[in-house]
Amino acid sequence: MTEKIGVYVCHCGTNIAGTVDVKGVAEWAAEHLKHRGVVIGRDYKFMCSSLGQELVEQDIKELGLTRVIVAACSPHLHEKTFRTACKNAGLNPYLCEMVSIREQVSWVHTDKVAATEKSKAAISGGVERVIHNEPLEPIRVPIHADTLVVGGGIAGIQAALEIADAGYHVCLVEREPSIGGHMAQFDKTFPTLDCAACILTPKMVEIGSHPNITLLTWSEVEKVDGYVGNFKATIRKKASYVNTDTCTGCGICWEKCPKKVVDDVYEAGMGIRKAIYRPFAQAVPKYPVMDVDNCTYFKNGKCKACQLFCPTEPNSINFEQKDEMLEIQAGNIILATGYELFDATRIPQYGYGKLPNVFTSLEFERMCNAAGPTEGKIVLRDMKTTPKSVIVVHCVGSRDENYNKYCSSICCMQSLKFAHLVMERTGAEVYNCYIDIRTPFKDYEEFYKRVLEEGGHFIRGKVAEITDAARLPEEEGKLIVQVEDTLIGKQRRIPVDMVILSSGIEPRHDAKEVGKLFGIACGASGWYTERHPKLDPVATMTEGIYIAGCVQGPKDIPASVTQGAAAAARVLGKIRQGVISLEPVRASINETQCSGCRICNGLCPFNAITFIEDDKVSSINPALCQGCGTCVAACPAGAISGTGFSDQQIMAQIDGLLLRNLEPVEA
Amino acid sequence: MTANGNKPKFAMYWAASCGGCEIAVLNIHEKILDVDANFDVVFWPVAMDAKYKDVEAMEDGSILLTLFNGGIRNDENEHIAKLLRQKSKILVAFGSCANEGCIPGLANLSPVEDIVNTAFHTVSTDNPNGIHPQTSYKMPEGEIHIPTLYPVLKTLDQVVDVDYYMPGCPPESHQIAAVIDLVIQVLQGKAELPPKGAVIGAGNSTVCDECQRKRNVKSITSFKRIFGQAIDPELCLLEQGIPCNGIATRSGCDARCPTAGAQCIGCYGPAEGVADYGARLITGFASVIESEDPAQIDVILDGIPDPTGQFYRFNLADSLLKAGKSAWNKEKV
Amino acid sequence: MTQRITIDPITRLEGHGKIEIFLNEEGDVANTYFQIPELRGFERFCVGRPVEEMPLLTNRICGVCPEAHHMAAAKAADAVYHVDPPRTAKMLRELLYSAFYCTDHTTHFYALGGPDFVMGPDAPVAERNILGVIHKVGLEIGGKVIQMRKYGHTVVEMIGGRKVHPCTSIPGGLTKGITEDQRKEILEMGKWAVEFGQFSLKLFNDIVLGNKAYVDLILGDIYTHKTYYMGMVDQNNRINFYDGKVRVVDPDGKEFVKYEPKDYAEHIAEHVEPWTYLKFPYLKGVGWKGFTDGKDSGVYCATPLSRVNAADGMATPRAQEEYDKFFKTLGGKPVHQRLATHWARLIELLYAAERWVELASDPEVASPNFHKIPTEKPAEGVGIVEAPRGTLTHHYTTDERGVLTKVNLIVGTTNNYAPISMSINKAATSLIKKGTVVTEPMLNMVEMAFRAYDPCFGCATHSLPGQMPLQITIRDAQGNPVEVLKQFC
Amino acid sequence: MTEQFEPTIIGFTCNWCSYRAADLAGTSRMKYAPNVRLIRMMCSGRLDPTFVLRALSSGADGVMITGCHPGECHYIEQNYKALRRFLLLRRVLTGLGIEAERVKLVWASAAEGARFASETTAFVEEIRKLGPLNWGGANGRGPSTQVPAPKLEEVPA
Repeated sequence: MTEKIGVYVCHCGTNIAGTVDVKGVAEWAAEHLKHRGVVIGRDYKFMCSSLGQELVEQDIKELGLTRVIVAACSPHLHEKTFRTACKNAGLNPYLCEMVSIREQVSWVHTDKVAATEKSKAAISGGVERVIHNEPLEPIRVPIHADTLVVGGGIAGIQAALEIADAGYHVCLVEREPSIGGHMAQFDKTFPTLDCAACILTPKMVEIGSHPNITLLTWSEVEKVDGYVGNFKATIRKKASYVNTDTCTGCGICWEKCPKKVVDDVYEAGMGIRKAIYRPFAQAVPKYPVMDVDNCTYFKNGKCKACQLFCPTEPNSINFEQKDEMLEIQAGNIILATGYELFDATRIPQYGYGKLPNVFTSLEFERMCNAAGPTEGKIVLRDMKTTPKSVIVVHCVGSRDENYNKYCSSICCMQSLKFAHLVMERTGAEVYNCYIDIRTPFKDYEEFYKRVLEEGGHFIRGKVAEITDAARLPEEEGKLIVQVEDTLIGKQRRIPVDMVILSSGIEPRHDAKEVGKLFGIACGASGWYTERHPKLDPVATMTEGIYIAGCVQGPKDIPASVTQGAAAAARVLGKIRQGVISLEPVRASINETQCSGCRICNGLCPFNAITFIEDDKVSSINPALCQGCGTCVAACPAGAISGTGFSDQQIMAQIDGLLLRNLEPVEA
Repeated sequence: MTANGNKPKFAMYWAASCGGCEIAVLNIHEKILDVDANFDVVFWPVAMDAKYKDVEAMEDGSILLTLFNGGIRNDENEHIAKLLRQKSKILVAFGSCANEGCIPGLANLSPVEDIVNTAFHTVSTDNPNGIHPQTSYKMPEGEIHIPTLYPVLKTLDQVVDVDYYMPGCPPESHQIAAVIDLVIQVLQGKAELPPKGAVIGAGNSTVCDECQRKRNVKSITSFKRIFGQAIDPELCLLEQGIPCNGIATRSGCDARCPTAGAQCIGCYGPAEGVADYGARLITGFASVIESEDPAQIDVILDGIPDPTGQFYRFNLADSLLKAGKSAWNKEKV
Repeated sequence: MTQRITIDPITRLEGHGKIEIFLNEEGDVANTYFQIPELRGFERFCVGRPVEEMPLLTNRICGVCPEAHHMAAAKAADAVYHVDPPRTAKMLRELLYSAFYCTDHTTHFYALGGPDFVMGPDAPVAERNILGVIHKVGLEIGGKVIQMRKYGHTVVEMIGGRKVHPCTSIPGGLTKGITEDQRKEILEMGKWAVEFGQFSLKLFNDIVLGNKAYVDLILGDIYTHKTYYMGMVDQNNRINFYDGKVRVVDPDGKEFVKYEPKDYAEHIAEHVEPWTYLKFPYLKGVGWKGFTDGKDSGVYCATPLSRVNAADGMATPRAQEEYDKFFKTLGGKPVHQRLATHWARLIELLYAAERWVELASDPEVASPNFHKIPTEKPAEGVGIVEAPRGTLTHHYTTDERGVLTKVNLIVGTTNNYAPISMSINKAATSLIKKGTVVTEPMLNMVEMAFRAYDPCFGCATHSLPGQMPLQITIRDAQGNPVEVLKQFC
Repeated sequence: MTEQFEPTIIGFTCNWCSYRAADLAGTSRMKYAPNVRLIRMMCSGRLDPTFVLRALSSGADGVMITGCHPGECHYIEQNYKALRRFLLLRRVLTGLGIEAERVKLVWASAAEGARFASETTAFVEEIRKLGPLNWGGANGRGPSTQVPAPKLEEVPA
């Protein structure tokens, strides 16, 4: 046994020592694992204290330790601490392993003897494993200074501006003809009620004109190759049939276009646009796009009105235009692809789609918007009658076992905003049917109070049904909302003119596919998974890919902006470093042993494994590999090995945990 | 094979084996004459008479090369394994049986009593009194004995120290010829012996390495039986749903079976450094299944009617578990 | 206190065996026991395996005649799936099998049985082997023997995929066919094999029949038993190794029974003795009367000699000539002298070679129609072929997935267990008298009796192998050892 | 026997979900049976059936494999690969006469400390009912040991 191993057992005050005979364990290790190379077994009050760390450092220097085992708390807390200590003492940090005897022993067991024995086994396992640890060096990759931001909503806009302002180039890709996202559809924003357009458009304009920003609207990312530091993204720029070099955005083309189309996207189906259109007045960029599915010319080869009337020279309408494929380099990627509104038709008992005067939140937003279909007038579907009574239904599709379990977090405030707007603009009676009112952030509770003072009615209860089937004369011609008022414990039928469904928000329908494209995972609810829910909310498991805004989970504008900026800050940090060090926990293929069977080829979600046709072997790109070890476990030829988690390490740990190492070696 | 003291001594012995290894050696054809020319064949049961007392009388380590084939099924097998180990400088575990137990190793799935019971109560057996063989039996003239069977079949290196491992059922003749050439070269000082414990006469990779069939990224929705449909002669068998063990089986046979349209059944054992052959196949086959739904995965797995046999056909005696529970419980006591 | 001689194990037979010879006060043989110390358990551990694996698994019963097990298993598997393979498939299988027969019979005659004759039973131990034969008859014969084995194995590999333990037979046929070029190549080798067969018979003529001592040895009584004889025959009652019905003739050479493979259990039963791991098959119709020959004893024989006795002739011209000469020389059918088995074996060798040429001459053997996909539900099936060492029966029962639930195997050599035991006893009794000093050659004579059957206990012990040192202890009446002779192998 | 049997169980956890679940069980001081000894891997996808066989042959009475819930794998979908291996491995163990229940697959997210604790205790009870496996056999041959070749001068030539 050539290794010299030091074993350090932490009391953690009484956290561990209260249940485990710490001293006994340390002595046991020194005595019974001597033949495995353990030269010293110490116990100490607080190993993580600087004195505790110095203990390790001293022994490395004086006893010439070649391996270190620290039995203490979870490695998630202090692995870095002790590996750094080893590094300081000149021992490769990866030759140090932690054994958790607090979270996994002292805190969860009461029987002292059992806990002590389990601690011994755990240390024995750690010792056997660490014998097989190899000294590792971090993998260093240079970082390309450009950044790709996907999604031009408020989160993406914020992120792009932060980075661009810092002097680095950003490519912002947006699926729709204009950036702005959902925020551009809103009228007022809670709780301050300032107009969304007024605060958003300046940022949009800035994006459009920023020297460090390449804006690609009407475009989608189709392929992502490479890895942190040097991603290569292939982007499809869809044909708009408008030459943006000459187009002035004067608007004559869509004035003249004879084809009217219901605008399901921007106007949420409430308004009309043309076959060639700019989604809204303040759109960035200002250029229109052609909707080929509805364009008369594309349908039956006649019309060309837009081209006919286009005043520019040369003519800006080009029916021959094709999709363009662009390839861009980027060191980091920020995903801010946002959310979709919950489809209220999925709850038939609420009658949306059947009962005309049931509206969704987005429809209502458009109605309130001065630039919207009703120029801001709140009216019934007939577009003229002003409602006298309105019910806002909360948690539509949220906090509901049948649809989404989670809270969409924005609906309470949105509903309060609706209530306020209705009362302000129509003086109608407004009822809020809620489960709980959640107003956690700055000035939100105050806004709730304000709506209460304005005379909004609040009924604590989940709406059971919305119908037009009248039972009483006063219900005739009205929408009747059936709800149990849980505060008074009574079923109520409330006849009203208008119902607003405060729909929740959901991940994009294609979130999973898009996630695969970028090599990141979705959680159970479909939102992208962050590296750590508390400590690392904007990073993902894939180095160099960050998430911001609602892609990570439901959140309102301030939170989205914060995340956009946070993601930008993380990216800027990387760019400034110039190179990034990656955990050297990676898989690699022994090419002489690889048979080229290609079993592993289909297993890597990060596309790190490629098959080299000429040599008939597979090979792993270490920068793409995330170190999950699936291919190592899968290789039928045993040709793939994993640094930091080798078969030898794990098999040895198994035997150690089972105390096989204490038995005499069999012949 | 005339006795000649000057030439290095060669021996070949079979324990629990089928004799295929000896035939494979005879199949080196003319090369057999090289053996005669370069070695003094002191002892080779299938091919020649020899005196046991001579072997016993030999100095320890005086046999240069012993090819030992067959598994260890009873005390005599073990006794002779130990004797030959003592007399031989180089002891080679020759062929699947000595290496990994081979097909007879499947006997480790059931306790010896079951084996005897079955054998002496088949449809054609006339055994009204349920007579079973006795290891010692009194005849009027005296007592006679037959050897006691071990609860499980063991591989050679489970009873003695083995210098080299030569896999295959049987080892391919061209590999045998190559190894004999090597030893002769070593004798002439033209080559070095590989490190002790090395696997000789085979490659380090797996059968796919030598298989000429076309291969793609694998993803299958059902496992098929070899006789149940037409087989594409060009395409990888596993991609066609045929459970071919080639992905996990050591190379060296020139992928004979897959080349002949039959799935590899794994006679060359695991690739270099693999601790458990069956585990490599379990993980390999599981990896190509195209489904994330447990119920559907189970339906697909039903396509492999005998997973244990499929994965441990040749290797059970050398696997981590070595035997079925019922047989192993007997072995422990 | 009786003396005991142990010959253990017998040399030059594939597999393992042990002979116990008890002498009485007078130093004469009191009794002999031929014990099989092994049992491998195939009938147990094949249960649970898919039936299509049997041609691969049962190969490993015997590496000397894996082709026989491969074929019997394939035929049984066909039967389990009620599938009749295409003509090409059957021809390919029989072609492979004929080539194998040539190799196997050659191996036995020149390497195992032959040396006894060529070198003589009293020749020095170290010379009684294949190389001894070569040194005596000349290197060029060694070359021929090697060539014959090479050709045989080449064909086996071309059709079976591998030299040893072929892998291509599956329910309904084979996994591959052969090309037209391969067919031509095989045909050429077949023609050479025919010449070799004739050459071997001539050699037997010159060395054995030309040597009065040997002829007397053959015709002498020592190795003679009047038993029943079994062999597979075609519709014309000519010998066929791959397919047909099993025919049994009585000690007078009259047909006793002729049965379909599926009916084997109605005619064959296996007797159990507590002192050996091997069972003793006998004719149900006659019954087990112990180790005795004659019409009233169900003991039968299944060897080359039995086959020529059980058949009315050979299906090929040259072999038929030799067949006639055989019975003429040895005084008509049936021939009971066991040593004649070596001669019969050479006649079979010639037949196999001729059959080889016949099959390889038919272009259909190279057609792509080598497999028929089974469609029936699997159930039960029996497959029988003539293994060089005797009729080989595989009997399988499966569940609806074709997974084995029951396996029964009656293997070539097993058929001959009783007669072999009898031959050994007889030989010992007539060779060891009044405490005659037991000499090596004499022990070898005992073994010759044994080797005539070319017993393969690799096969016989299908059911664990083992091995024992050979020890001959001769004790005087007081039981003090006067000599201890150890032989090994 | 009067004194109850205390099984020894090896548990495999993934770094991102189940190991954190174990940590959470700890920080929330949830009590569970002390019979399971954990090994941390990056992902349940790293689970090589060899590890399970090694654990059983080295004397473990049961093996608990844990990972992120399906669809929640931090490596996107690798836990499905663990699932497939697990399902096939169970069949093989059954074929060897080893109770399939001795190997269990448990999904536990980082937030499910309670689940981790209760599943562990439940599993320990299941194994206690099954009784000891007590294989404890010698382990198989690993990579060939690089011992120098026999000296040639000792070879009679």
